[in-house]
Amino acid sequence: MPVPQPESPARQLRCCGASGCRSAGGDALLAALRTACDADATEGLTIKPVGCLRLCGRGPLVACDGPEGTRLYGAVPPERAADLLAAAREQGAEAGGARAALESHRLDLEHPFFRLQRPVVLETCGQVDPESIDDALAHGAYGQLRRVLAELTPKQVRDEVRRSGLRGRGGAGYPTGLKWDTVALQPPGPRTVVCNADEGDPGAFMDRSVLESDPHRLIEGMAIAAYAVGADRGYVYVRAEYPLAIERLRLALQQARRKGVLGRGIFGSDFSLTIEVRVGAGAYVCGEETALLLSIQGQRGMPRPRPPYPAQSGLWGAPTLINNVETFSAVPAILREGGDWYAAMGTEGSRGTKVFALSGAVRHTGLVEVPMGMPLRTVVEEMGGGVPDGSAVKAVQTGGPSGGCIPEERLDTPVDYESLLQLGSMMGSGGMVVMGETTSMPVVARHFMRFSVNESCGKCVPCRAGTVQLAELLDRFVEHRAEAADLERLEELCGMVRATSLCGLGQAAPNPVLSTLRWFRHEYEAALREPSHCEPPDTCTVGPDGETRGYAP
Amino acid sequence: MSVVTLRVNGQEVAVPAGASLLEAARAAGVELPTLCHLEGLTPVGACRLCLVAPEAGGRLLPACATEAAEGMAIRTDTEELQRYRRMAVELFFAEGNHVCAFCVANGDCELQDVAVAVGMDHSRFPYRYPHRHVDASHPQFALDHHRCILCTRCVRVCDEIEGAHVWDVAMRGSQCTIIAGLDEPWGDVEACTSCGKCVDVCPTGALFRKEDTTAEKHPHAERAELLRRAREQHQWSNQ
Amino acid sequence: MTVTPASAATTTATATATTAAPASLAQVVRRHGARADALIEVLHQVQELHGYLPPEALREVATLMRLPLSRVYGVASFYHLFRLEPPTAHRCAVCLGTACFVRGGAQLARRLESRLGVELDDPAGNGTWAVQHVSCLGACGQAPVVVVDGVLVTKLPVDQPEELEERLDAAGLPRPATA
Amino acid sequence: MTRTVLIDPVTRIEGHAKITLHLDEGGHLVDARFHVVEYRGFEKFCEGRPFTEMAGITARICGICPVSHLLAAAKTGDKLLAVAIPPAAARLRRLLNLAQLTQSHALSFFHLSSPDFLLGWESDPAKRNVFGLMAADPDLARAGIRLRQFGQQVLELLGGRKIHSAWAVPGGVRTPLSAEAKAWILDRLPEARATVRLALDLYKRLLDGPLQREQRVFGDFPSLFLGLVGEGGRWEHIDGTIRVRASDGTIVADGLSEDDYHTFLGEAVEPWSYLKFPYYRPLGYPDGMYRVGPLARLNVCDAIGTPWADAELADLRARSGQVATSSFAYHHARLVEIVACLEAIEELVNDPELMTGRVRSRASLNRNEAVGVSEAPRGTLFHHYRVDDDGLIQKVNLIIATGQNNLAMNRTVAQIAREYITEPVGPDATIPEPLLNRVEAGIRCFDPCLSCSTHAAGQMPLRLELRAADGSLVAERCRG
Repeated sequence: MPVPQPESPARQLRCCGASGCRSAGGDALLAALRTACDADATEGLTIKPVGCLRLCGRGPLVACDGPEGTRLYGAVPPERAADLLAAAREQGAEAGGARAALESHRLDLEHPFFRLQRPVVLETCGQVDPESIDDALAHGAYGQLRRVLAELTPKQVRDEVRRSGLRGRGGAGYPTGLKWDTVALQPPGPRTVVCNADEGDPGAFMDRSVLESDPHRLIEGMAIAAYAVGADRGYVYVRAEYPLAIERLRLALQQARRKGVLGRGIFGSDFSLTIEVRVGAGAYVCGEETALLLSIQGQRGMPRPRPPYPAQSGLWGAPTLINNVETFSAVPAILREGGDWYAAMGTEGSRGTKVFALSGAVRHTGLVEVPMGMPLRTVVEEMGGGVPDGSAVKAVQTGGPSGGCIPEERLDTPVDYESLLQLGSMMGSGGMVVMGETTSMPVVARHFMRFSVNESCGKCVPCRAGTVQLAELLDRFVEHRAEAADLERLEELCGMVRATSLCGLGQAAPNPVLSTLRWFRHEYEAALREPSHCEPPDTCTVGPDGETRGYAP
Repeated sequence: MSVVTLRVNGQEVAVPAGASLLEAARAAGVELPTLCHLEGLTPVGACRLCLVAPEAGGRLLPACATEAAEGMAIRTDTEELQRYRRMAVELFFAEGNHVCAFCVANGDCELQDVAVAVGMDHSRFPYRYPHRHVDASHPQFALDHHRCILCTRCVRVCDEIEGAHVWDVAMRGSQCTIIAGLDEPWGDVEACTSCGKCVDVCPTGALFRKEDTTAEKHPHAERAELLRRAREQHQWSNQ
Repeated sequence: MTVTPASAATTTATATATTAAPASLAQVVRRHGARADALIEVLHQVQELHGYLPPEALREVATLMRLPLSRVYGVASFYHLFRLEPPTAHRCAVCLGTACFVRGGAQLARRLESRLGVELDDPAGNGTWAVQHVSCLGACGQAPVVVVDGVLVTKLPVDQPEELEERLDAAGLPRPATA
Repeated sequence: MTRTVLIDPVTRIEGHAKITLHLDEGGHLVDARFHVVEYRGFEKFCEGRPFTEMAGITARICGICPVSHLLAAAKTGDKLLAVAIPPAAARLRRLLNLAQLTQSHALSFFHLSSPDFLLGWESDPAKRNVFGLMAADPDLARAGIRLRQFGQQVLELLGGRKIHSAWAVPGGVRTPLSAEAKAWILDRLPEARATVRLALDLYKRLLDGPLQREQRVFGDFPSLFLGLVGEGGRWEHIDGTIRVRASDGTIVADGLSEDDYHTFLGEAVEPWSYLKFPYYRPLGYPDGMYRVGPLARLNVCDAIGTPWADAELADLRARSGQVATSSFAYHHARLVEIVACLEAIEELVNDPELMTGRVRSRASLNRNEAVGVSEAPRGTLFHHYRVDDDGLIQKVNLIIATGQNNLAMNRTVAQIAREYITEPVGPDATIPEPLLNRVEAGIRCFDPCLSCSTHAAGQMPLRLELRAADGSLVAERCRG
């Protein structure tokens, strides 16, 4: 793995301090470890808070490094702190005993979940202390920015990115190099770079992990992008639901400014850049780029028609480059290893690696970064270990509320932009939610539709009123009071909302319905009202799943 | 002035650079239905009625908010577009409480006209009968939220022409509502100059003069453009 | 040894500026130079000051920032994390993201409703407690999750009622008074 | 440009009529109930609406007497504005109501009721309608249709449309009468007069002949009568004050103002009907039963004030006394009122004040509560609104004619049933067609304001049920 490793201390305990593990008791464990460590004053053993160690479902995670290799422990209660310390020490009877005692917490690093990963974006995630720029620098952070500023022209940078074949990781998969060129080639004037960290798709937490685990990588990627397109101002728009990510990002920016990595004349060049954090306030639609820009400008996040694209006219009318966290974070590695190196991974149309957040009815939940084109089945069944009770996977939902459900029989499909689109789903930002056999597809479709109802900005009528009608139609299916005509109406309205909505939210809102209709149509047909069952629609309120009311307005 | 040429329904038209597809369509003698759009106000592309289909394929474009480009070819009236327009009008009717029979704008209502134009006489989607209210706190005017289609013409005319910015949109999604001030009674908002432009440009009976009763509203939507031209170009044509 | 202070517990509350909390609304606005684009940031901080966004505060923000009142209210009401009503003393958020949903988030929400005697997303709740839904907390690996007064509670055993109730007890959620 | 009215949830408030006859243990008829299952949600619906809209809204409540609601609403609106309407407007409103009374009475008599009289009670129900009448007496049928058209045409000349116009507004009316319209009216009046003369002659012949039993059993009982009277106790339909007269001719109350209606009218509610049961409060419920409508207006007034109408009124009183107590006399009263209307129309159209000056007084809201009254074709109509300071409706109470006649209609049905059913009624009893038909006709005397009663060319969708003492259904018969 081409990761520059700093002079590794002989022995260290890396404790995951990302929100997943924290909520599972990571803080208490870290405190216990420190207390125990201070008490017996172990020499040569470092306790290091780091970012995400991937297998979030088994948190809190602790990696135990030593010359004999790394052992990973999961779900460690604070009472086991002393054992961990002992196990981290050199070989010996005591260490042996402690290791034996911890055996039930040990996680197999040779398991496909870890073995099949190909970290690029996450290469130092879990290695580096997210709150220390010195540690980041020791892991090579800002090395590429320094080199780029000294050695490459903006055009050379863009060429390298274009050569890598990197496509936007936010969901739509627009070629990154092309976007950078578009911004760079606008008439002279100010430009802005914006990082979209408004990761709102339910089931997606890749960007949060990067922000919490390795914020300097993102800053470096943004700085390189700013240089490449001629911007001197940058914004990171983070959703407010990620307080830890915001805190660490702000700290990292402060440290970067202090170190002169941001500011005027960076690394002695004449390139200057300021980056500000803008915090959202709970609006999924702000992940849409035009809405995001308005939100940065302190307004309601209501998308506007494109063209003109933000690359032509964005923040305050100036050309604006918008990429998401993962896209920017892939940039330093691409410049370090070269675009060709990156392009060698993945498939013809989808180069490189992609980070996925694996969750739902799956044994191993957490973050995986794999080369594009890996079959979905490998991700879900081999890496994820399938459904916990051993039953069959029914479907995998990708792309969040804009995506769709891919049925079990199509799990051999390679994960890339085009294949997922062909199946009626989409890559989206990388959430992958596994569904077991008990999951009802009309219920899932309604779940997403209610989400869209809730998150629609209300500007255009197909999305504002169409999603409400779609949710109501889906209610009829879930509650077994639909008629055959409702199925027709459902499909027709889905088509209309998809074709006529103003922005991606509305355009994609019907996708969960259309994809479940495509693969699980029989479930909708089975939900049609029995002919004998013809009381007035309003009297039937309780559905077979007992779920009668939702959270939609 | 540079000119772009494009094709509308197969017919070649030339329009000044910077013109919208809506203007191009009009130059070709094609009238597209519109509700949110109004000459003189910034286009928002919200009502989706003026969507047109590029012959080259790709997403439908709101004609009001899309600049005409050289060599472009668009269709304005495909069977699909007609179907979508009809459904959009159905959705408008189903989401509010539009009772033409005693509406102040009956007979002079753009929503009604559009419904007639697209051939919509009832909504196939259930009427939602939302609970809304009427704000009649202003001494001269009133706002009936039941009839509001959220076109935001009032918001824009007040902001862009009058400069008072009394109105804005609050909440989101199906909860969206036009508000005055801090969601206060209109009559309590001191910023209002009582100029009545919002009433003039409202396409439905949502904003009206209080003395008007059923079918007595006769709006003057053209005022936005006339005023803008007067202000920006010092040309007056509304003598 | 790298040591950092343990940062604030995971919350769904709005993120705060790294600088010390300002004492007054005027200070908040001044800090942002009354720039119109800082409105959302200002509202976050006003909410921190008051616990919600009272109308008088919104009026003051508008005056100080020279923004139309309706614009300020429009923005405040657009974003779901801004509260326009005083919050209840205790709050609970249930995640209905996809992963939580697949693992019983909706049942969990119903359980909370009946346990606390509230309606989901009714900001008034039962007077003391209110339960709202959130779309995704990004804690999908620990699904299903709830946040009780800012503390994330994870992996709730929805299919084991007794254990679930105990976990909810431990999280500080009151049981209904027995009739 | 004519426009299509697109969406109209308000019109969906019609219902079918249902009548139940209740027996005691011994099989004797004890009660009859006329159920109105028509939803009266519009009073609720009006809440929160601007009062200026009430004319338009209430005109949509009922497809039969929109003009009456329009006038009552406009009059209530005048009071909320606290304006005096211009003299021309007052005359134009009168003209409107006269035309409305004419067309409505013509419809009731020619289209709905005369087939029973002329074709016979036992004739084929499928042909016992205006089409059957057309076949049997084409001249009369055509004349009747044209008389109704005359009234409708005047409405259209004034209001712009036959029905559902909102021409009368708080403060007056919207537009004056054109000279062409005036000429048209004057031109058509003679034909209208001829038609009503024809009808009166024919009807009086029938009264003296085959309709004697009906006069006796179709709701002949003592009750109070209520209606507006003008100056000097003259017949009135839009202005004036309220008078209540008993069957014996005594004037029970006079000079009452609609503003105080709650002091003399009570409204009872029965669980089996959406229709309220107004009663004359001093006598209590149900003893305060009173009748409104054409017969009541003639019964309460001292004179009509125009020569031919006064002559006809004298003839009516010669047949049934100072106060006619049989509900069957409503038919006769309608014809007399048409005469009164035609004469009044002629007077008004020739009144120079009709064509002069302004027709609308402008003002903003000056009061928060008002009651307006007008005489609808089927009786006195009260509108009562309370509005907030912005003019939005807080509360509406409407007292409609059919409601006021409710108690009398039940009495009428019971009387008819007793006449045509053999008591005691056994458990296997059936409802014969003639009974259904007579009951229907009994109801029709009142020309009740149910949307359904004009549908299907005179065929009222009706269900008649016979119920035993324990409430169980003995027999039923449906039509429509």
